[in-house]
Order: sequence, then C-alpha cells, then structure tokens
Amino acid sequence: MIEFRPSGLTEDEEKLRTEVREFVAEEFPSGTYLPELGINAAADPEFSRRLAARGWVGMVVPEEYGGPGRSATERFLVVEELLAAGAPVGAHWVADRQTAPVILSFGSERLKREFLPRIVAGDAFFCLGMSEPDSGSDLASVRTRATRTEGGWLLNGRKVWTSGAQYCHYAMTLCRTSPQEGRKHVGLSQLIVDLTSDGLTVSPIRLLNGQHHFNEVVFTDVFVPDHMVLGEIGSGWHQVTSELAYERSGPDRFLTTFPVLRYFLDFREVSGPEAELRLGALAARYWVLRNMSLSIARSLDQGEVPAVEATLVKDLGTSFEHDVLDLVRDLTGGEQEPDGDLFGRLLAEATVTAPTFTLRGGTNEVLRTVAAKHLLREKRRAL
Amino acid sequence: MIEFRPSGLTEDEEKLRTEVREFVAEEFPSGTYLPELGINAAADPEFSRRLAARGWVGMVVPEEYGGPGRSATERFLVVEELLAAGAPVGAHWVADRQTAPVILSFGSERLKREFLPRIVAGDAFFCLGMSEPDSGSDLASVRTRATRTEGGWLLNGRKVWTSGAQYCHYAMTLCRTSPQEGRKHVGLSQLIVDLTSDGLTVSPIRLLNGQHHFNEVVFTDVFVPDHMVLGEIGSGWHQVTSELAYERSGPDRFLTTFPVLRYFLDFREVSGPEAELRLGALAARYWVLRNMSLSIARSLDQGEVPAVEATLVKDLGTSFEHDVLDLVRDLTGGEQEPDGDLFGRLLAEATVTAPTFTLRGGTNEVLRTVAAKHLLREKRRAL
Amino acid sequence: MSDELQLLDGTLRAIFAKHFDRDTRAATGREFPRDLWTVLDKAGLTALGDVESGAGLAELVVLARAVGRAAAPVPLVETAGLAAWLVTGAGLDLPPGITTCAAAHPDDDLTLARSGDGWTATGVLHRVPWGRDSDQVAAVATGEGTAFAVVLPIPDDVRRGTNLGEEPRDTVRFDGVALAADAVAPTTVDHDALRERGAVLRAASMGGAMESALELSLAYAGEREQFGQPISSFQAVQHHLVAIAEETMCTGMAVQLAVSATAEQAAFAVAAAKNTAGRAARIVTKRAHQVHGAIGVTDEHALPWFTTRLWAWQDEFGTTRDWAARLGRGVLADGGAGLWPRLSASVGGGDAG
Amino acid sequence: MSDELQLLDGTLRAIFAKHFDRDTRAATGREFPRDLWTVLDKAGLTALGDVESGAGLAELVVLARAVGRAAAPVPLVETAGLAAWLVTGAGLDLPPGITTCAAAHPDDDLTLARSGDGWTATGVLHRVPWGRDSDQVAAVATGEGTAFAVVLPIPDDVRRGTNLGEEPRDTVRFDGVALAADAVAPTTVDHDALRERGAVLRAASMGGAMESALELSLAYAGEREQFGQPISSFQAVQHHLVAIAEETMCTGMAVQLAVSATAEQAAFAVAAAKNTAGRAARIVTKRAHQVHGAIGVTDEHALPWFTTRLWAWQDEFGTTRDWAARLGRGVLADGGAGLWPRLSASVGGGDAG
Repeated sequence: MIEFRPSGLTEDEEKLRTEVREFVAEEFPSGTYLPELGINAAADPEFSRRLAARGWVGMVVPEEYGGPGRSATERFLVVEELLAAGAPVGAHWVADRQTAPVILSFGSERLKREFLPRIVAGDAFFCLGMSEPDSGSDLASVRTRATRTEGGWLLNGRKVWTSGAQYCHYAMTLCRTSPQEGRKHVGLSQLIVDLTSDGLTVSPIRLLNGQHHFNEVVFTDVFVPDHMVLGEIGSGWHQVTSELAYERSGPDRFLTTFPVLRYFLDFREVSGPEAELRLGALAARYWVLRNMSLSIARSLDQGEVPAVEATLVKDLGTSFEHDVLDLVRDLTGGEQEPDGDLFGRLLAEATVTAPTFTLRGGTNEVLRTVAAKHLLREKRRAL
Repeated sequence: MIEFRPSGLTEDEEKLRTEVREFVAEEFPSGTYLPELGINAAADPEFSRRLAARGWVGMVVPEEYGGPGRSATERFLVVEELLAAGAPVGAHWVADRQTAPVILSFGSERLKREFLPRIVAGDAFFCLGMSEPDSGSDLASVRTRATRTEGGWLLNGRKVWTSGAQYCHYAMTLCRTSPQEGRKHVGLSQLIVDLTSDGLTVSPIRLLNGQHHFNEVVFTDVFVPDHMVLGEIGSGWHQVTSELAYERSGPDRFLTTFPVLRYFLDFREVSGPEAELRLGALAARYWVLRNMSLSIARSLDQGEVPAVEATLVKDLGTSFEHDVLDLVRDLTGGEQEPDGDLFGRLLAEATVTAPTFTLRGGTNEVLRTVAAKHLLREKRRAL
Repeated sequence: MSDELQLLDGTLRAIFAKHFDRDTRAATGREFPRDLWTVLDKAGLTALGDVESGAGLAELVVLARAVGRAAAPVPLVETAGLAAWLVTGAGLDLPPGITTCAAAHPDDDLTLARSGDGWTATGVLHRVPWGRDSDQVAAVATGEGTAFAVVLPIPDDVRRGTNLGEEPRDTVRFDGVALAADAVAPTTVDHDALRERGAVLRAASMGGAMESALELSLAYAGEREQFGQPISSFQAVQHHLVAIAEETMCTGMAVQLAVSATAEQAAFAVAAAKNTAGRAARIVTKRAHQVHGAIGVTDEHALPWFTTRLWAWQDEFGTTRDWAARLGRGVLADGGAGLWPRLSASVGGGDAG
Repeated sequence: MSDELQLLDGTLRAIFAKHFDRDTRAATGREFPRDLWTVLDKAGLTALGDVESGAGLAELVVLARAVGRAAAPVPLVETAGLAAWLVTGAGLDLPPGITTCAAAHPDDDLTLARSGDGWTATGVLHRVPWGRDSDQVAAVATGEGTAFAVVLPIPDDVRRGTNLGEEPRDTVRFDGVALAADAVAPTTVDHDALRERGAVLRAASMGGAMESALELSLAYAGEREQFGQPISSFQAVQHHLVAIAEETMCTGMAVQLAVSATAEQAAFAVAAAKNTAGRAARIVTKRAHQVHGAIGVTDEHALPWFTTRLWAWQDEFGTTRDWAARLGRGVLADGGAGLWPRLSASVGGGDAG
C-alpha cells in the first residue's frame, strides 16, 4: 500500500524558506504585477540571474561543480514560493528542474564541469527536445535521428512543443542513434544541442491567445560533437524515464492556478456560505497535495524513487488546478474581461491556457494506465 | 449529428396523463408512504392488477391480443407518473416493459395468444434470465444450455441477478441451443420458462441492506416445451440486442431518485442561495433528460430505432440519478438516520442502493464504448 | 427541423463555407470580415428577425446555431436576432448598416429625456458586441417611466474590450445624444426580455460551437495514432467523445425546448437552455482539449475558435449560475408538489400531430 | 510508521484476522461480537487512550484505521480513543466493561446539578455508538457553568437507531441520574474538542475502510474477466482503480497531518482531515462499486462492509461540508495574504530531523 509520510522542516530549511519568502515579497507585492502561471511562466533572464545570485538556481548541484549542493527538499521550498507568487521562472526552469539533475546523474565529467556551473550561475538555459509531430505521449516513437560523423553526430529531424527554444541556449534532445530494430526503446540517446548551431531553425508555435511558449525546432545535418552526448550512447530511454519522477511530482503540478486564487481573494469581495464551503474544501486539498508533494521531495533526498506516488500526485494536482479555476470563475460571476483589471486579466489568461496544464509529462490518461498497472502488480505480489 | 426533437402531446395523450396523475395522487399522497425507487421497486401484485384494470399494463399490446394497443409514448406517460410517485411497479415491470414487446415482435401466434392477454390483465409476471456468474455485461458468453428432447428442450445452467424470480410466473431465459463453434453470438435462443417447473430452484441473492430483489435461478434438466421458444431457434442474440432500445431509454433511467427529491422538498426546510443554484441546475437537467427520453419514445412510435440516442440518455440519466442523491444529501446535512422519518428512511435506502442504479442494461463503461464507436463510424461515413 | 428551417440552415452553412473559409479567416486576422457581412446582408439574413418577415425564434435559433458552428466573428445574432426584433417590434425601421444590440449587461443604464420634438439619450452600454465595427446600436432605454426601443449611432470613442473568444465587446457612452422622434418608440421589451432572448440565442450559438468541437474531436481521435493505434481505440478517449456528444445533444434539446415552449413555460425553458448550455460548455471544452492534446491549444488549430467562444458565451446574457439561481427560486416557490408538473409540462408543437 | 506503531498495527491486524474472520462475522450476524471485544480488552487495547499510558493520537489513529480496515462492529474507537482519553484526562478512572462515548452530536445536551456530595445528570445524548451494548457512556456535561467529564451508566430503554453501516447509534436519556462525586471531574475538553478528536479518528477509520475497498477492487479487477480479458485491462476500470488509490492516499496523508500538526495548526488540520476523508469516501464508494458491478451490492460480498460505513462515517463528528465551511471561514478571515502561509505551514516531526 502506497503511503505518504508527513514531513516537517529542519531549522535550516525553515530559515531558507523565510529568506525566499522575504525575497519574493519584495520582488512581487500583490497587485503590482500580473502573476505568471506555473509552467507557462514567461522568461525573465534578469530575474533568473538575481535568483541565481542567491544560490537558488541549480540548487542540487554539489559544490565541486559550483553549486550549493542543497537537497531536493530545499529546492522544493524555493520553487513553491516562486510559483505561489507567480514569478517569471521560465528562463531557468528546465535547466534547474531537469537538466542539472540529469547531467549530474548521467553526464560525463566534462559535461558536468562545462554546464553545471553555468546553470547555477543562471548563464545556461535549456529547453527539452522530446515531443515530435507524431509522438505525443509515446516518446519512444521519436524519429529524429543522429548519424555518426567524424568527431560527433549529424542530427536530422523535427521537434515540437519545445518551450522556450526562442531564448534558451541549449536543447536536451532525445533522438535515435541506431536504427530501430524490434523494440523501439532501444537505440535512443540524449544529445545536448547548441541552439545557435548551423542547420537548426526555431519557429514559434503560438498558443491560441497568441502567446509564444512553444516552438518547432528543425534539425538539418546539425553537428553535435561527441562530448555533448549525455552518458552512454543508447541509454536515452533509461535516462528519460528516470527523469520522470522529477518532472511529475513538483509543486508546479498543483500551484499553477494558485496566483489566480490569491488575486481573487485580494481583489474581489468574497463572502457567503457557498464561498466558505468551496474555499474550505479547496484549502484542504491544497494542504494535502502540497504535503504529498513535499513528501516525495523528501523521499528523493532519502534515495527512494517514488515514481508511482509522483504519478498519482500529478494526476490529482492537474485536475485540481482546473477545479481552482472553476471555483474562482463561479464565485467571480459575470463576464470575464481579458482587458480588465489585473485579476480579470489573470483569470482570462488562466481560463484560455488551462488546457495546457495537463499536457506536459504525459497525458493523465496514459499516466493513469501506468499507475493502475503498478497497483495491480503490487497486489498480485502481495497475494 | 444526433439530434432530438422536442415532442408535444396530443389532446388524447394529455387526457391520459391527467387520468394517471389523478389516480397516482389518490393512491400515493405525499408523506403517507415510503416511495419505491425506480427499478428497485417492490412488487405489489394487487397494485399491478389495479393498474391493469385501467388498461395501464401491457399498453402496447394490440386489441387482437387483448390489449389497448396504445403507443410507446402513451406508455411513457403512464410509467413516468408511476416512477415519479415511487409506485410499487415491481410485479409487472418486466412483463410490461420487455416481455410484451418482444413476444409481439418475435413470438409465435400461440405465444401471443397465450401470454399477451395475461400480461395485460396483470396475471402473468416475468423476470429476465440473462446474466450468469461469469457473463456480466458480456451477455453472449452465457453458458446455460438447452438440449433437444422429445417435444422440447432440457435446460441446464445457472442465472443470477434475476429480479423478482421469487414472485414472477415466468423467466424469459437466454440460453445456448447449439454448441458454441466460433462466434459466440450464434446459437443462442430465448425460452419462456415456467418458474414452477420441476428441476428449477430460486434462491435469494440479498442486497447489502438485506433486501431481496435479486435471485439465483438454477435449472437442472428443466423441460421447456417447443412452443415456449421465442421466435426461431438460434435468433436469441438478435432478439436480445433489439430489446435494448426499450431497456435503455425509459423514464426509469433518470427518475429513480426523483421521489427522494420530492420528499426532500416536502419534508425539509430548504432555502438559501446554494439550494437555489443547485436545485435550479438539477431542474434544468430533469427537463432536458425527460424531453430527450420522451422524444425517443416518440421516435419508436414512428418506427425509428434510436439505439445510440437511447444509450446516451441512459448514460446521462444514471449519472444524473447519483447527482440528485449527492445534492439532497449535501443540503440535508447531518447524519443519515435509516430509522428516521419517512424522508430519512427513503434517503438512507437510496444511498445504500444507489450502486444498483447503473447495473442493468449493461454497465455505463461498456455502453460508452458502443456509443463512441457509432459516433466515429458516422463521422467516417460523413467524410 | 422543418423544410424551411433546413433550407435556412443550408443557406447559412453555404455562405460561411464559401465566404469565410479557413484562408479567408486567416487573411482577415482580427479585422472585421466586411465581405462576409456584405454577403449576409445581401442575402437578407441580417434583418431576419424583422417581425414583419414572419421569421420567429425558430429561425433565429437556426441562425445563431450556424454562427456558433462557424465561429463567425460577426454580430449577426445581435443584428438579426436582437436589434431587428427589438426595433421592428416597436414599429421602427431597422436602419441600413450594421446595427448591433445592447447585451443586456446588468450595469447598462440608458435614459431618455424629451427635447423639443425629439429626445436626448444619456447613459452607458457595456460590452456591446462589435460596437467599434457597427454603425448603430439598438437598446432599451427608459424615459418618463416607460421602456423605449431606440437606435443610437455609435460614437467614435468606444472603450474597446473583447471577450475570451476575442470578439469585440465595447463600452459605449452617450452624453445627451439628440434623437429624432422617429428613432424612438415605446416597447414591451424590457431589459429582462432582451436578456432572455439573448440567452436563448447565445445558447443556440453555443450548441453550434459544440457541434463543431465534437466534429473536430471525432475526426482527430479517428486519425491520430499513439502507441501504434488510433487514439479513438482508447476507452478514455471514447468516454471523452461520448461526453462531448451527450452535452452537445443536451444543449440542442434545451434550445429547441425554449423554441417550443408555451408562453407560460418560456421563462423556465429559457433559463434551462442557457444553464444547460453553460454546463455543457465546461464539459465540452475540457474534454475536447483533452482529446486534442497540445495541437488543440495552438493558434493554427480550429478547436480554439470554438472553445474560446464557449468560455466567453457561457457568461454572456446571464451566467450559467445566474440562470440556475432563477430556476432554483422557481423550484423552491413551487415546492415538492409543484416540481413534477413543472418538469413534465408539455411543450407546444413538435411531433405530437 | 515508527516501529512501535507498526507493532501496534500488526497486533490489531492479527486480532481482527483471527478473532473476527469471515465465518465469525457471518455467525455473529447483527449480534454484538462479544468474544472479539474480550480479546481486545484483554490485550489492553480498549484502554489505549488512557493518558497515563503514553499512547497519543498517533497510536489511536493506528487503532481507528485498523477498525476501519476490518470494518469491526465494536466501539473500540469510542472506548479507547474517546472515552479513555476524556475520562482519564480529567483524572477519573476508566471503569471496567464497555464505555462508549457521546458522539458530540449537535443536539446533545447534558447538564449536571449538585445533589448532596454528588451530582445528578439530566439530558439526552444522540446517536451514541453501541449505546445498547455498552455498560456506560462517557460524555462532556455542563454544570455550574463549567465543563465536566462524566461517566454515566446506560439505562435499559435506549432508543435504538443505526447508521448506514448498520452500526448501533442509540439515543440515551438521563433524567436526574445520581452520580457519585468521583464519577465527575472538571475537564478542559469541551464539545468542540470532543468533536475534533472524534473527527480525526473517524477520518482514520475511513482511511482504513478505503484501503480495504481498494484491496478488494484491485483483487476483483485482476481476476474478473469480461469479453475474454480481465477487466483490469480496460482503461475505464484502470481509472477507477487509480482514483480509489489516490483518494485513499489523500485520506491517509490528511489524517497523518492531523497527527503531526502543531498546536496552532490543529484546528485546520483536523478540519482538513475530515473534509478530505469525506470527499474521498464519495469517490471511493462510487468507483469501487462501479468496478465490482452487481456482485458488490450483495450481502455476501465484503465490499459493502466498507462502503456502507464510508457512507455513514462521512457524516459523523461533523459532515464533510461542516468541516469545509469551518476551513472556509478561516480562509476568508486570513485573506489572500494569509492563504499561502497557512497552506504551507510546516507540520511537526516527520522525517525532518
């Protein structure tokens, strides 16, 4: 039986949180800015560097690679404060969340020395080259391929939904490095691709409201030197699947719409029995989800890999983010005004971008099947 | 595109409804009785005969077989009044709803003459021998089999979830009349089995609250004479699937919990903005579902077979019945008292029997797959 | 639908298909599609609601549904369905050009004062559909304690706004605008009546938009493959499709019931229609996007034409909850004994023969 | 769980498995399972909440969860978790026999009056768990403006009632019952405090019942075949299983948070636990029954042991909505600025150290 343990904080962790909270309060006083919404957050490289200067980017990178060597829990505490405030975390998001950990886990010494200090300094921003036009949640079916050439690889193919490719420096790119024969999970590798490479084009895929988060990235004989291969050639699938615990379990899975709720309470009159009932139930779920998510971070620090737990939290969290919106929308009443005050604009943006909340890290439908299979297997094992 | 047409009533239909409504008001004054809940309704053979005396049982049976020869719409109007009031329709329910129509459609002249007048008189009550321990929604997998003997068939096997076998006279029994070779839909037949036959035992399968609706019926070399075979030998699957439009579309798919709502309004203080909001939304859905269901009855009268529409209405209706309960439960507040006043007892019974609402006529999961395939097929055809 | 309504529907479908296809839409961008409007105008569709024309709510529902199905960014519902009805119903002529209609916004306040032979109008109309693109706006105004239908020229300085579907919703102010006597006439249509009619027509457009969302979802699910099979073979996707179809059907039925309702039922049927459409809109938008995945949230895909409008329209002419509350007050007033007769009351017409 | 708690859990599991297996349950029928109680009593479990014993809320949550997991029809939570705590906390001794506890019903009203050296008690306690089977009932009474803990013998003429899980919930009246001075003591536990503790323990039992519902659902889905394959291969069934697991997890976490909460957080954490359990109960019961189909609603199947209790328990010690409203009043009082600090406040203990 899956079970989460509540986790308190150490004094040092509390101290860190206080620092972050003070920093955030100073940078983002309520009502003075339009909050960003979680994983859709805009990029603000200057802000990312200010964060980095405080040691809050690439936090898990150990001191020998220029980082502060802090825990997943400590990173959690920083990230949740930023997301709750709607900070513009877009620039360093992927580097901090995924790239630094996987380079640490799988990268060569050279890659570590080359990239980790720059990530920690807020100097190297990454995007993910995973999805392709025909792959979707079925990552193993990627067709982008790298073929051997002198001193490296020639990359050809097309990636879509790469967030932030327009301002990032590198793309961690999943591709096929040996022809598919039989099992499609075999023969995949991850390459670090310099986005300024010859033969590489980035073009926007605009969101329905015209916003530019996503891109199409096309590789035409892009040269990637050997040392930019992450880990062993052919181990891409293993790397990608072991990333998923990071990707699924974080506070970004339930906090995306928190700023909307905050501004709603700050800038609208809210009262009455129905508001009490619904806000109360919402508060209970935030409380439980946050503590489950924190508990996963703590487990990671203890060397556990709570993959199924992370999956379930993701599933719960992303549905919950929609519930928050529905509630705010109901209680606000009247017509939404995308040209209205800050709260009105925020709610409008949240409403039209809500369908994106469930897109990353695999659709919920696929995740549920994975989780169900695990539960059934555990059950059979227990018999 | 599936589309329902609203249907008004003719003067004669209005007149019929007025009669039924007056009858029901006299038989069931609010607060004097514990309403029955739709398809779980208790059997009251005397009540069934009083209804029959007014011509409201087996209504679709034509005059030549002793019936009033009324339309599906007229039957709809009678049934919805009975269900809304929570009348004890259990005794004649299956005979009226399913047996009379299928004997009319498929039965021999002899079967028609033998059974239809008795159904119309409230003298012959039927149950359905469909499900088996290992069949569930997959009816074609039945194992009960009939083997040829002189002048008829010897039936062996076991049926479960046969509602009302303890008081009914006959069971319309789906069985295999030729060994399964290849497609499992082939070689099935329906036999009318006298429940007093030698070799037949009925034992209760009690509901979780001790109530006795369901039975297990075991056949051991039960003799069924040839003339009790419904239609052609081997056409059982066709008969069963063409029954489903009747089974799915009726007012019993959305009215099961109506008496709970009625008693809630009659016997509890209800007021306030939340009650208004939720009751208003509920009223809108009752209005729409009822008119869709009525529209299906009208289509049947016009010779159409709106099978998918009926499926969708069933799916919507049964979920809706649960929503009604959730709402009443929320607004009632406090602990439920199964030993309380009439409303309290009714709500308690509805709560514990609610899981049965979705069981008959195939689970909603299976129905949705059937409906989706139809929609996709239509779409492809339109391209 | 009767043959006449079928014909009207076919005409509208043909016009939108021919004069506002994907390329035209892309080329027009956020500009007002004036060519489309001209075609609609010449076909007599912009004046369809003229009470002299014989077209009733049934026809206008067909029109509104077609607008929703095409996600056509024109004030056709406002002009043909509301302005023409309001203005000609009061005995005035519908002027040439684009005549939008006030949106029965709860904060609207427009008063008339006598001035010589004519009147002056003062006040504000909020979130007027396509205010910036229209020549005049029809509205209900109050003067000397009476409701009047008026047609007001739209000033240049509207405050621009949009709804979530990027349709113009502009705030228009009038400060003592002079009106000739024949631009004003007493009307039996008050603010509530305008809102009710707007609600039915919006619900009809929502139903149309849902039909398109359903079509897109079925098409995408049937062709998109994942894990080696079309995603329509996954039960979760099938359930999304069925739910979309169900809610689309419910909305269509609720709107048709509002059309068929007797005078006594009208208030209930209208409220039920807009409430049903709003509830359905939430379900349809969520599930259609879930079926489509990432492709559905891009500005190159048609799905957002419909879903963004469904998000917006559920709040226009009264929110889903506004109408639920109104229905609920009726339910509580009727009590237990009144509920069933109310829910099972027969609508007029239909197939009863 | 710590080793001590694991041990306690193991003891409870073993006792229920051995002394209240399926056959014993069937043989006992609706009779009180006195043999089971004797075993629990001898193991010292019925007095676990005695404040002298060192057992705290963490231990009692383990006990309550085990009761829920076994659907054991005994007032163990009431005796060990509530009565022992209330009575010994006030410095009184827990008497021998079965001492149930008042259920903090909103209509409860019990007053004490001085009478010679002792007291007389008058009033009514509603829906007392296993009132008919218990020897005495512990309750909070009011006398001379102060809250007292009292232990009252249960009269013969209780008004019998049950909850949806067929557990006895009896109404007990006292009309000037004489009490010795040493059966009464002032307490800091008021009606609200009793209700809070009851709410956490019921939530824990609900979590236990959900675990069993999940186990049954997984087992059934893995073995039941339809259309030639186990139903667990259908995506719709998989989603039911996942939702059941999620809600079970949430309930477990919410209860553990109430155990770990600091004094300042306790009110919030308790309310969140009971609200979370109640919400989860609705989802788990619906989906577990949907997985099981017809077999799950029969009295021969174990599923209803758990689902009927989940239906009942969600309303006991405050309904799901009662606790939501309480949380909501706090949210509104805190306002936007207070919300995040409230939601992210650190609980005590756990793995931090």
